[in-house]
Amino acid sequence: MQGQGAFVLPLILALPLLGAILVMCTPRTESTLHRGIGLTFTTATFLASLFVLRYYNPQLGGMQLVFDVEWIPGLGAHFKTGVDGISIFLVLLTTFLMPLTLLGTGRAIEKHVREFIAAMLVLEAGMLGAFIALDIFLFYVCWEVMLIPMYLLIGIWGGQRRLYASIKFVIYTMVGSLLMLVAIFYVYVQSADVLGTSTTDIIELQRVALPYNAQVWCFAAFALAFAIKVPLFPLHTWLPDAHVEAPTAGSVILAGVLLKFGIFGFLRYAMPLFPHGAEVWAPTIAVLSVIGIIYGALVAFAQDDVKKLVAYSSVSHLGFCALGIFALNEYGVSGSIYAMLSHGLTTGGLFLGIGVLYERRHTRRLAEYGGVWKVMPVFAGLFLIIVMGSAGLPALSGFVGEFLTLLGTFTAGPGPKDVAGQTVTIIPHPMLLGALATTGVILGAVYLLYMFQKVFFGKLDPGRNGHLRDLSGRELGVFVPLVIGIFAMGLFPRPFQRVMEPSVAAFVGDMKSRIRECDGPAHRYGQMLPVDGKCAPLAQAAAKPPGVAQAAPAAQVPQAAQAQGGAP
Amino acid sequence: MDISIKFWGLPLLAWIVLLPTIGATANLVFGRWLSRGAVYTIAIAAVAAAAGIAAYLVFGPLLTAFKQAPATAVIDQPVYTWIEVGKLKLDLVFRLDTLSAVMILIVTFVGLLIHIYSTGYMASDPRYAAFFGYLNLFMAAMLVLVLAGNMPVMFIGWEGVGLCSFLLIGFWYENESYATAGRKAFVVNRIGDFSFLLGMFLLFWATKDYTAGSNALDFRELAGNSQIQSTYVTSLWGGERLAAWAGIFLFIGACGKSAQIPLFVWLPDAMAGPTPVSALIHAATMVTAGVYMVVRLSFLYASSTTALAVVAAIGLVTSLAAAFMAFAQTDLKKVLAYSTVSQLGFMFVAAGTGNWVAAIFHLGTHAFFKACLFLGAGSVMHAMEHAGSHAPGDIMQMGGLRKRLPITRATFMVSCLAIAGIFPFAGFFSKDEILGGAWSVEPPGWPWWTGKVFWAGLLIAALGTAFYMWRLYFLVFGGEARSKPAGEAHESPPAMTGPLIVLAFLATIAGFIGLPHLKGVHPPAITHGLATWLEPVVSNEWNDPPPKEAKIAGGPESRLASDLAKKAPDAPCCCVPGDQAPGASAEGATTAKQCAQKPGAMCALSPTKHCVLEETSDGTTYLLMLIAFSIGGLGILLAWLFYARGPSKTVDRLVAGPLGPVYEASKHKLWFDEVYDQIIVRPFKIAARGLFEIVDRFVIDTVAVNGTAFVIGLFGRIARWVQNGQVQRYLVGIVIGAALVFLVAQWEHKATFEYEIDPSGNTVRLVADPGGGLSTLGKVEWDLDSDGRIDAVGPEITARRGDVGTVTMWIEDPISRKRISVTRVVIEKTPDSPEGSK
Amino acid sequence: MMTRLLILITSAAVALGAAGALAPRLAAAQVQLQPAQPAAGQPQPAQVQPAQPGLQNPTLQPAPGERAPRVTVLKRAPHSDRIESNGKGMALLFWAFALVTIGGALFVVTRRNLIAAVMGMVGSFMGIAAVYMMLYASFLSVIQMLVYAGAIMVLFVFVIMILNRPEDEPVAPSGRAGQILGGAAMLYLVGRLVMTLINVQAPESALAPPAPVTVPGTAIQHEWGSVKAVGTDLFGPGLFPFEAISILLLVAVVGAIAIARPLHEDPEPEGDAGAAP
Amino acid sequence: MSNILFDVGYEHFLVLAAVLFLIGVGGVLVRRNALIILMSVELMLNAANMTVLTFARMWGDISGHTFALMVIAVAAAEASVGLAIVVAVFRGRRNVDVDRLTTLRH
Repeated sequence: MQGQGAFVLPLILALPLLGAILVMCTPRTESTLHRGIGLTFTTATFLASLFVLRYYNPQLGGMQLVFDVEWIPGLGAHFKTGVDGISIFLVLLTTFLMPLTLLGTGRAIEKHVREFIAAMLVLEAGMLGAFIALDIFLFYVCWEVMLIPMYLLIGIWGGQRRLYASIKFVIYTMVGSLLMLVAIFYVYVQSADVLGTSTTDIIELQRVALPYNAQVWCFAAFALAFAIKVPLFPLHTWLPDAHVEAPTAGSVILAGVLLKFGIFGFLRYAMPLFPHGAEVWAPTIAVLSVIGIIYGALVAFAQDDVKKLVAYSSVSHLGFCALGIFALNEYGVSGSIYAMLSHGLTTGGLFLGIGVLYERRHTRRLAEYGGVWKVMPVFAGLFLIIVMGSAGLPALSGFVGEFLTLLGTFTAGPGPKDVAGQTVTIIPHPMLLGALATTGVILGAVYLLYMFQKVFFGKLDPGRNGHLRDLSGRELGVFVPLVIGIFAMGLFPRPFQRVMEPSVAAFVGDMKSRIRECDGPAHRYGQMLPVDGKCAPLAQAAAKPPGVAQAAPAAQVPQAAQAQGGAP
Repeated sequence: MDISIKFWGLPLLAWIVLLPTIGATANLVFGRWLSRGAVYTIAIAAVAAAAGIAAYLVFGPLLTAFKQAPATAVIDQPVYTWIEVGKLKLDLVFRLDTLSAVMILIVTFVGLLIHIYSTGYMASDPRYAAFFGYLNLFMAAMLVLVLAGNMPVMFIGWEGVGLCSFLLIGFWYENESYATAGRKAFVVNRIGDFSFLLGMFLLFWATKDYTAGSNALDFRELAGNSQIQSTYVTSLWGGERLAAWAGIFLFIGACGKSAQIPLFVWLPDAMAGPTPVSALIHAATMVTAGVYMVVRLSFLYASSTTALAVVAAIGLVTSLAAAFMAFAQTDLKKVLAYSTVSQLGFMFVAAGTGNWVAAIFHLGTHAFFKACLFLGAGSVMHAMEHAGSHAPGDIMQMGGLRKRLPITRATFMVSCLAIAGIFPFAGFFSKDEILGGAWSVEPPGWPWWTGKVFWAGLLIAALGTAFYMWRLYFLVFGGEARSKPAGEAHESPPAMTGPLIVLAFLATIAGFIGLPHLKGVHPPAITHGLATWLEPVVSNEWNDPPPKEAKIAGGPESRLASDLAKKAPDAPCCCVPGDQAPGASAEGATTAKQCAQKPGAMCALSPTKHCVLEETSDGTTYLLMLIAFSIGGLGILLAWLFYARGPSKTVDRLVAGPLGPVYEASKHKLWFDEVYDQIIVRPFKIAARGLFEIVDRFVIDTVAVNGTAFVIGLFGRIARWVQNGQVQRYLVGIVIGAALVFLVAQWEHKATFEYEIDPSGNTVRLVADPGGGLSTLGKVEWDLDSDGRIDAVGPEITARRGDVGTVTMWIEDPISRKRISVTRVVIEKTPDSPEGSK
Repeated sequence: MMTRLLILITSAAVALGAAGALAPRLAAAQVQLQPAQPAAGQPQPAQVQPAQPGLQNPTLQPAPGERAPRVTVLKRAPHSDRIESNGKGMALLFWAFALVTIGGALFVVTRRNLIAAVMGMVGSFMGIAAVYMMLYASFLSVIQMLVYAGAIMVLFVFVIMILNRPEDEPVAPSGRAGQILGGAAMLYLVGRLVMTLINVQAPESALAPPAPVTVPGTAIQHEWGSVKAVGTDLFGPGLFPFEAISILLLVAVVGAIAIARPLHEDPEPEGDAGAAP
Repeated sequence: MSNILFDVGYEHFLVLAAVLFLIGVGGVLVRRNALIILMSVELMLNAANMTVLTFARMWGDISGHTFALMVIAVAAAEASVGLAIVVAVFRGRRNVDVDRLTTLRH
């Protein structure tokens, strides 16, 4: 069935691809034309994506704008897309950042402009596809499609060590995603037992409750892929390299959108598919993300390369998001989504700003700068706002997300007057974790202000930085929308939250009930084996009758069946 | 009472905040194209308008409402819903009650004066517009902080003022140390904010299970809902109450903002900013936010004497330490900074002894005289600077300025008298209120002498205050000029002296709104104005759980003395005659039994503050006032002795001799910065660098990631030896592989058969199991009862249990026609067994 | 000298092959057969089979141990070409042709000189053809001679003529370990192969001389292995594979021409679309 | 008195085929000259043929002959194409040593 306004999602998926094809058809040297095409199509995509908001009905919640056609009949895979409160703003973030990125970094790329634009457009399509996919195979395909253009972006238009960085990026990501593929196949096969036919529709798959151990392992497989993307603490080392070597556009998209897939994957796939896996792994992930928050901030402070600094700040910031979703309450989840959006704007802005500096000075070393405020006051002002937004200053976008995630984590435990069992807590010592994570607020201020001071304050070296000219009109066109967005998100989060609310509440409620009731009546497949008394065995999971001692496996099955039939 | 007075669809309270914001935006965005005149017109107009609205709201609607019924004197104006997630509904709500009324009056008024002053002070600064933009922005943030109706909104202002102070301290950013000072201020404040957040989280955690909190973390909700209040007294950890932890966390936040030990270190450095900033932000308004917050949450602190004890103790220590540090400073503004810290300590002691009114009282008076002092200092430095001094702040180069700067000198002197607590200046009354409160406070659970200790400590601090302030005064204005600029300084323009005069005047008379409570004397109501004015806001009783025997559902509140007396005749009780509002004028602490004799008397289950205050007789009060006064005088006297004529030999001798170490300690502010640098800053930097180099670079990247890559590369090299592109080598591989396959297939397990005896029926199923290598079953023959004859044929047969004994199976290999025979004993055949006979 | 030896051997092999192929028939006409040892290359004293009264179904000797019944079978069912024989001579012939075959094969893989290798191959094929004849696959045997010993060999010879270039180092330098392992593996494999093959036991029916093949649906019968018999099967059930093979051959021919055709060296223009600004 | 020498049975043919096949494999394995390798392949094919024919005889099923025919045809095709390749290769690089055909390596 095609939901209302179903055409929008395929449209925003098709537009960038169309642009990519078109741009590849143009002669190689018309770089202005290429940039024009890129800008046009990304902007068109953004405008088209506004229709998503137009057609999405916040009251209803759930999946909307569903577009569903058969794709691979043999697999039963469908080309099924749709958005809910969780993904809708991520889609908008993607389409919003794209034109800005192209506008801001278009000039910085001189060689292979045509291929660059094409790569960016394909990348956008891949990202959008992965956000709106409602079919696990479609998701996986888009997930991999994202990988290639980013690899090219780093590998072709990157810095000196671009090969190392790009290979590292690809291998890191591949390792995760291949394990995920295995798990996907497992789920796909298992789903046959439950739903009769194997399906790849994630909405259907979410009704499949796998056996306890299977859930634990599958979640681990998915979680690895997503944890690498996030990135969680020990798996983060690809990020700084990738950021430092990538061109500005690459960094912006990488930090602005790509990292979000880690969290989004947890929300959309890993946790709903394997609630008990989530339950088992939550402590690990929560602790890792807290470590990541503090560690990322500390290490960021030690950097001299601005891009590296911001890259590590991403590790820290996304730690908040990862922590928030495992708090398993509305505050944490919706906060972490909000933090993702804000991080997309602020960190995107930071990278764009660094790009502006880099275009003028061709260095990213903090020591090279100082006193830039004097020559670029406008830029300094705008950059300060972005920095403050990233540091989580209230009334700017960063605060709302951080506040909610931390609040959610801190209050994940049962309150003093908690009705027994009302709260489902899957992270250990929520208050301690929350308090530790909150130190990230301090550290964030430390390294961000350190960077800001090193760049903009202090004596201006007229020889090196005296000639820097302030923002051009084009660059203003990039930063002003960002800053407006940052203010808007900080001052008026309510409209966003009203759209997210039903989906988030549904997600949290579903997770809670499934974790508490061991996938009870709400879910059809109850083969939930009791593991250390976590779950009560269900009717289907009746113990097998003991077969005859010498009976061979070949002979046992009918025997058991007949015994079951005989037993009243 | 919800007065919704709107202007252009926006509540008036919102306009109070919005106007400075607009001014700031205008100046920051378009400032470069505006003339100086336009700039300060915009800025001042914005603030003036805000002040006007504030004044109208306070003296108009609020006052009338207060006259009708004090409890309802609240203007509550939600603007829009800021955040709503689950049960967390945060309105952007501005609330004007009697407490915030006091604050906005102070903030807008002092702010206005300082804006005017700045037009003169910053006249020659290139970044004129930016300065006024920041000032306006600060005003807006501060007003948000004050008017906030719930904690997160307050937090907006809380951090906003931090940002502005960061910007204004580092206003002259080209000086690296100034910029660093700004950063230091912001980071230290952030440490406080971290704790503030934790406090907020804790409160939300405590209240999240009540649907009552329709507007979460709203001050009135937190204070009003009796259920919520009872959760404050539920013990959380280490036997302490929830209120204790929340209170302490929030107080650490206040420490950051209000520069209390251990987080006070940023304030002295903050003097790097322009003097008007120091006056406005770092003396009058922002630094008092902590005190304001504590008073705003009085209901919470009243629920935990532990939290109060912490607040009071920190306040006392800070006031003493800061006073001590102020002795040896030679920078004009530094001295004032430390005195600010010390005075804030006073306020916190007041708050910590449940003496909320006094805290706010002192906050107000301090705002006036300290702002006046700073502006005076600014005027002096301005003069020195224009006279060509390179270290305009160094008091050792001043002296004799009384002739050069008469107006400044006069106002400065008034303020010094005020801060020293000399009758009848404002400082006297407020400080005396604090001292008196400290003397007589006796919360449940504290030993009786605690209050006395605080009182004594404060006296010493007050002595110190008087001394160093007047040392300052004498060094600046007294004696003869000690440097050329000092001799040639000229009085500042009226734009600067005007505000000085106004502030000095206020510093003189402000004290009369809070005369002490005397039974005998009955001055007009205005003189107790502040106390009665704040009555409805601040908490009047210790929110203790009621005594065990008087356990009544619904938590702590006033009860009818008669029915309490039945339950617990000896329960401590603050007796209030029935005809008066509780706490208005109670008649001293007694027991429920005694109180029950009065008809319809109400009885708070524990002595309220007022009971305690009333206990002190007039005599005591007078005595306390006298002591405080004389202490101030003593301080001035000492200062006069030592510094009347500039730095004297005596001082040098003392400093060189016995007091040397003390002097050093004071000069280096007890080496706080050094210690912090050693135990926090440097370890932090080392940790950061170390983590990056060791964990990130080496452990994860080199060992884990590239290590894996290296190992895989090794396998690759091995594989390359085989995959050398030589056809024959691949063929060898094929051959070997095939050989292996056959080799494995050779270990075929013997052919056999499985059987299973059906427990229910009496049949036996026999299933042939051809050994490995035989793809399809050949002919299978069975001899069920070892008699050599073939009984059955087929791979799977079912036989009656009776005629099954030792079974032999022949299975034929389809390729090589060999017959393999397998024999197994299925059922023991004993000659006399029942089935044997069949 | 080498060449002379070669020619001698080759001719011997050819003669032998031809003789072997025709053996069953010629034997009836008392032709003297000259078995030889091709591998060694020296002609050997002929094991003369005087007055062979006729060969008759010599090779159907099932596994030892069940001899008795078979004799009777033989007595009962004489072969179609009514010639009495005790099968000894036929056995000798078999060994001879086996030797020719193996020897030729060894010649192929050991000679460094390509011509010698090809000649060995021809011999080997002749021997194979003869062996086919002994299996009563007369048609196949002829085909074998035509296609292999005729066409394919000529093809090889031509190619060799084109190249004629004796390779410098015949044996591939695969590692010592590789050689040993490979050798062992091969020996083991052939051992297994032999074991399996000789395990196979012919059904009783196979002990009888080959029954004539009846055309399905009719009563017409053709002699076993004759052109008619094979043809019936080929154009009956085997029709589709036959057609497929014909197409394959066509493709092969075209492909061979395409590949062997000399490459024309005309430089393709390096398409540089955007060279001109 | 049955002896392996005079009682020639099916086994003999089959073993002969096996040995032939083995020699073919050996040739492919050790020789470097593409022509020789091709010839060895032909040997292997013939060995297979011989087995097929033997079994056809053994089970009295004439279709084995058809099959052998097919194999011969395929062998012919394979030989022609293979030789063509050899010629082409030789034209390109004046030898047909399979070990030197390392263009596709790396």
